[in-house]
Amino acid sequence: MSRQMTRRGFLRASAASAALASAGVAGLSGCSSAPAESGPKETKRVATLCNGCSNECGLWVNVRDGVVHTLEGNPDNPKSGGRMCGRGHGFAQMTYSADRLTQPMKRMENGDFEPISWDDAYAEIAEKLTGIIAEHGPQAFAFIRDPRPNINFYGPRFTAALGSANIYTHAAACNLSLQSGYRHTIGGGFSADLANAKMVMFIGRSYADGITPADMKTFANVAVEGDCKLVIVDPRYNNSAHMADQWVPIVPGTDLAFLLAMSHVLIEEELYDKKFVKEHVLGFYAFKKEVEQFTPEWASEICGVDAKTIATLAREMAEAAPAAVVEPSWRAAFGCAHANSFMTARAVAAFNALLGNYGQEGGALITSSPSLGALPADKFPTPPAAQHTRVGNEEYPLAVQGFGTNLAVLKAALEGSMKAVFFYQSNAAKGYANPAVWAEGLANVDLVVDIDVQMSETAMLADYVLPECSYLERLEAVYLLGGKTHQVAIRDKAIDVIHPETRPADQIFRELSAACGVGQYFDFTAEELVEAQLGTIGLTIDELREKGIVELPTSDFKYGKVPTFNTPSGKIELFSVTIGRAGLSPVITWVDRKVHPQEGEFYFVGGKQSIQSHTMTTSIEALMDISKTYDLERLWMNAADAAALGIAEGDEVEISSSEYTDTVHVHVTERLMPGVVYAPTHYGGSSPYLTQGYEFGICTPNFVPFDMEPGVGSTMSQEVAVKIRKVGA
Amino acid sequence: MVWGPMIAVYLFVAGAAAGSYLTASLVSFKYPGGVFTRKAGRIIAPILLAIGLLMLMLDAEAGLRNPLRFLGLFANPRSVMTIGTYIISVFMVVALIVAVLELMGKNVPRALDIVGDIGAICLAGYTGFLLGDSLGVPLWHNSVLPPLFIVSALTSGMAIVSLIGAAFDYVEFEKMGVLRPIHIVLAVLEILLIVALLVIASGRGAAGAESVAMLTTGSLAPAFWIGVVGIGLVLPLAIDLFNMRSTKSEASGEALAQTGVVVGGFLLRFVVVSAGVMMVLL
Amino acid sequence: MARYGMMIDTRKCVGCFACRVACQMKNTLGPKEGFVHFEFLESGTYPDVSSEAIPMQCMHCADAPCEKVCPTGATYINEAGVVLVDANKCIGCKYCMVACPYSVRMIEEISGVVEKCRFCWDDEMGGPNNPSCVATCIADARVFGDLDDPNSDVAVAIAANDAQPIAGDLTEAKIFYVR
Amino acid sequence: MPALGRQTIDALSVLFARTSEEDYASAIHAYGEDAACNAPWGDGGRLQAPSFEEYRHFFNQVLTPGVPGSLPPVESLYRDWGGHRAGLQHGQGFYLGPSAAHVRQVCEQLDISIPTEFDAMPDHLIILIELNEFLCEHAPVEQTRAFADEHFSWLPVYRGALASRMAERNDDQLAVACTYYDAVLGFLETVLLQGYDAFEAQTRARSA
Repeated sequence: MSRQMTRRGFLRASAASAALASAGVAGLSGCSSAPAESGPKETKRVATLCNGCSNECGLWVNVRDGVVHTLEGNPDNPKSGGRMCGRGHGFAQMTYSADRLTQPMKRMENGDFEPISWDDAYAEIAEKLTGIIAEHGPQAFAFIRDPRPNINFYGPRFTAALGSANIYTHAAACNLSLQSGYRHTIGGGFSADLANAKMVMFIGRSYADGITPADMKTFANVAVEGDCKLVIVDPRYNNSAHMADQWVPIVPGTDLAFLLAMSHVLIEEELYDKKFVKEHVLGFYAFKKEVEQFTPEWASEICGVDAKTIATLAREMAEAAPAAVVEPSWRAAFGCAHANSFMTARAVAAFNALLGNYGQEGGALITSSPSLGALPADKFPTPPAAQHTRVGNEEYPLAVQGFGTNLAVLKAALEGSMKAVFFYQSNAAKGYANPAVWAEGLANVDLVVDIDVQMSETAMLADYVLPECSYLERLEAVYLLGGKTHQVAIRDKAIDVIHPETRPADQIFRELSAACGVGQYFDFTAEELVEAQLGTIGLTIDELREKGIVELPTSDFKYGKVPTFNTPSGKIELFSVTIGRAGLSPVITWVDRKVHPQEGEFYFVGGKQSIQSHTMTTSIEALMDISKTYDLERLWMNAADAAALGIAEGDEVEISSSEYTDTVHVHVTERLMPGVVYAPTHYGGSSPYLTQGYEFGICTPNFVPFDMEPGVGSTMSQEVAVKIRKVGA
Repeated sequence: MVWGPMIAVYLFVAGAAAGSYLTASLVSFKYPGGVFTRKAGRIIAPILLAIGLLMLMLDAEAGLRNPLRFLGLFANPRSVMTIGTYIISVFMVVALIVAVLELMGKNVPRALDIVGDIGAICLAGYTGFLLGDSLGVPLWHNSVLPPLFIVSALTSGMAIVSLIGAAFDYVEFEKMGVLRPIHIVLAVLEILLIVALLVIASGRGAAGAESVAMLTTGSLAPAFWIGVVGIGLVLPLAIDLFNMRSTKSEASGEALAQTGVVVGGFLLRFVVVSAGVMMVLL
Repeated sequence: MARYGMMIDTRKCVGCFACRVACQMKNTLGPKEGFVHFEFLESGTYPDVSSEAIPMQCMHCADAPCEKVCPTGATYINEAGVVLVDANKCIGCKYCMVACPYSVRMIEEISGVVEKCRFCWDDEMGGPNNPSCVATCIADARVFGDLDDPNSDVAVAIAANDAQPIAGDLTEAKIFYVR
Repeated sequence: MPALGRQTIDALSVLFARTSEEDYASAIHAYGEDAACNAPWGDGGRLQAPSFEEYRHFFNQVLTPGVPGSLPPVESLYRDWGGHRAGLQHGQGFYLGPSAAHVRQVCEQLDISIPTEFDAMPDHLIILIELNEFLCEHAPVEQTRAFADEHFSWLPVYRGALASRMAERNDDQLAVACTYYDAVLGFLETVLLQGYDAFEAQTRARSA
């Protein structure tokens, strides 16, 4: 190879290059005239799991000549049901996007980020991390992740390998209160058997906005072709409501009163399933005594639903039982919204118990998940258990163990006891709690490392940013699906890595753990891991690649069989000693929401939109163009309220709370309860560096004071009141 | 609306070209002495039409990038634009020949001139049918548009030729007494047609009403009332009526009137194109 | 030869835009270009309200006004009744956009050609290749197929629901709506 | 194109790569104060070159891929490719457009290897400038002209995007570097698209 062409050139010419060039080069004039219409030479279909939200729908990727062309749902996958939502199509475009991180970055003193080699990054991070653990102990290190197949294996393993128990998911800002309430009442989560139900009630849940395509399809077909009564309890007439039979507008954060009053009616009028309650429920009499006071009249004062409606709905549910169910919901209403979210979840589980619908057709289904066998200990040694209890477990013992409350990390950071925090594809600093508080907390943390595909607000606060390749460029640990049937699915590598300096999480943790001296727990490639995992259940990777998802014979589900309840008593606990010990009412009772709007203030509710996913899709131009074309960032306001303030459709208003003030345009609508305003939770890019979302809509967490729900530790995302003032008025 | 100012300019100059040609042949027929005016009319016509065609091509991006495609314009006889292409081809050829003959001082055969006249009338009328064949735009999908555009083409054409005639061939122009009454009749007719257009459109659902509102009270009201009606019709009409009665016509008043007609003619095309509101289906 | 058409059930449609994005990718449209646009209707006063999302795209009218006015014949109706645009003939005069009452055509930025929904017509296959808007619809609100085959899904669905074109008999539209 | 023109361009390309202080100084020096051709910047007057710190801050904030709001100088990101490539890559803002494929194809034909760090951006401005220079030295003139017209047509778009993004940001730490880079891109645009003589004519006209 001859000397480099120019003094400090990059290109390497060979001896022949000069001669070749002088002989003339074909097609120099152009790529734009490149043969576009000739068909692709090589096309293939690869099985993957969408990364657009936590549903991880099973998809097929159509690849042409090594480039992603289109994606479509995998019909065998129960989450996608062969379909695919808009954000799934959109997020795939992140793969080639200009907004992608392409190399590890380190933050300089002046706040600039400069590229750093992987080896230097590993060395510096390892040195600081091991130093911190040596000086402050492993409890000073925490790892927060958005749960996905690979990281659910590598995150906990890496944290444990360093002796720390502080491993968390995003749940404290999603469905922690809800899942914790179910955990301590019926032993775990449940699903509504919508396809076979005669009546289903949705509390703050819209399949059309927070999508699982397969559920949406069932909902639409049941609503239009089925004879099931669908009731939507929500201050907002959401995008599923037009298919429902009844919309029950309700004051935000008072669903608990509504549920208690319905339970009151079932018990007082003895409409509940006595046999089921006798055999499977603990603490019924304590609950019966407690709800005597919670009459429909009492509830209507609090939740704004008139007494007659409450009573009628309760009786109708009893009438339709056991093929009647209150759907588990997800985030908006009582996932992590109010001071009483945990109790609301308990009340939902209790009401389903009164209907005796657990395990019944059209009722509440508690199903099991498949599990892998133990991995060979020599190749996959498991790190020893941590010697300390996870930060937050003592103060918030009721949080589901698998999730934990990541806000305990923020609290510890504010107090100065948390010294090192890792984030994986988690924009905690923008969405999990008040962004200003996160910034203040992370400033106290000596080492913040963020692993993501793009530079989020959280990455901007990190010391090191490690770029992962996109989900279409990596093979991941297997994904197990529970339910009526058991299945295992795979996210396979669809295309070669695009940016050479980006690496999949398995490689990052293999190399970083080695740098930290705990490499023995990660001495395997992703391929070896998947082969081993599948080996324990008698499958090979090729079988799974072929179909994308394979059913396993291990499901024990049968309609009509009342499931076992994984509670201390083995029964449904309307009275829970564990909860009592944690300082909350052992029996399910009324707990008020914390913040009540005063004169001239509004309740402030949020919700997901079909075309965006939290804040990670707002850099996708195709999705943001839809948000902008259809004004999806606008604050919803009831028409009467708007008229009273002289606000018309599209007007700009100033919205302010105890924490923050911002401006946004208004959508005036009749589809919202008076006294309430609604804002989607995706927008409000405050940093001028954002390419798409800058000053478009508002960022709802800015307005909410940092606070944690007692016993559980959720972010209480809707415990705030806001004032609205027309700009220029 | 998809068609904007460029198309409005095209519609105007195409109409004016037709009007100029017709005026010139009227002059050649009625006032053989008005040589300069006749020459002017017949030379301007192809020039104006050429400008119009240039506008069309600039507006059609895909064609601009592949000019050969414009030959395809002849392909679909059911399309008014294709019919327009036939008309333009014929008229342009005739107008060019006539213009060349005029430049060379040769005599223009009567038969050729007649073909030119027919072409001119078709050219002026086709622009109305062009907008008319739009199911989704109530303002345009209106049988009044073709006659309105023909009348407006005539008045605009006459005005341009008169301006030149009065400026350079005043002596001969003075003799052309018939132009003024023709203009008065046409102006009155144009007013009636505009009224008819608005009345019909306002009865055509929300979009029709919205178009009329845009013209009469909305964003296009100034252009419509001051431009089209005031300067384009009322002012010239007043000056003509004044000049009809008085013996010695005031040259300046004349120029002002004719300029008004030209400006009004363009603005009529502009506001009609801009006020084309799509039918509201839901 | 088949005569393709579609039924859209707006009782099910939730206005989630999935069809628009899937279509963009299948037809390699730009992020701001779309063959599907949406009308969102809201009626009634609180609390007696109702809402409706109506996806609009080329209706492939049998008597397509756009085909009639297209001077170059770039817009043509193929033997399966699908209205297509020959990008090599289109001069971008936009007459079709004026003539179409449904406003479902768009100008492709880089070429100036006026494009629209093609029912995912695939020349090599000689038929529609699994229209992506139907394949991706999460609410099962779209049915596509041969209108002339009485027991095709779409024919059965249209008959069963008495689906009608969105604007009645304004044109012989081949997308039938259930509302 | 005269040797001096190419030498200037070679020096300038350094500005679009992450360089050491020493390389940066020599690059600025190469065409700055005492270069034979008078300073090709601004309105005849000398344009102040950013200090190494200012250059580095500008490079980190504006030219580094992945930093929010940055504008990496990569051709694919600023050209809209229509149906050429896969579904995802229509519209601006995507890597590996046909321009990248074309550069790779040309390099393969010439048996030139591109360093792996440019795998995702073979059409990075530095690579394009070097390849263009190599073709100037060896390939027939009209082919080089065709290559330059094709692969530098995006420079005006890029320059515009840079100017509007900087106006949005109006971060005064970046001010000096912004004006300088804008002038550099102006120079590159003129020389690479219209030729060096066009540039000299411009300079004469400006200083007249």
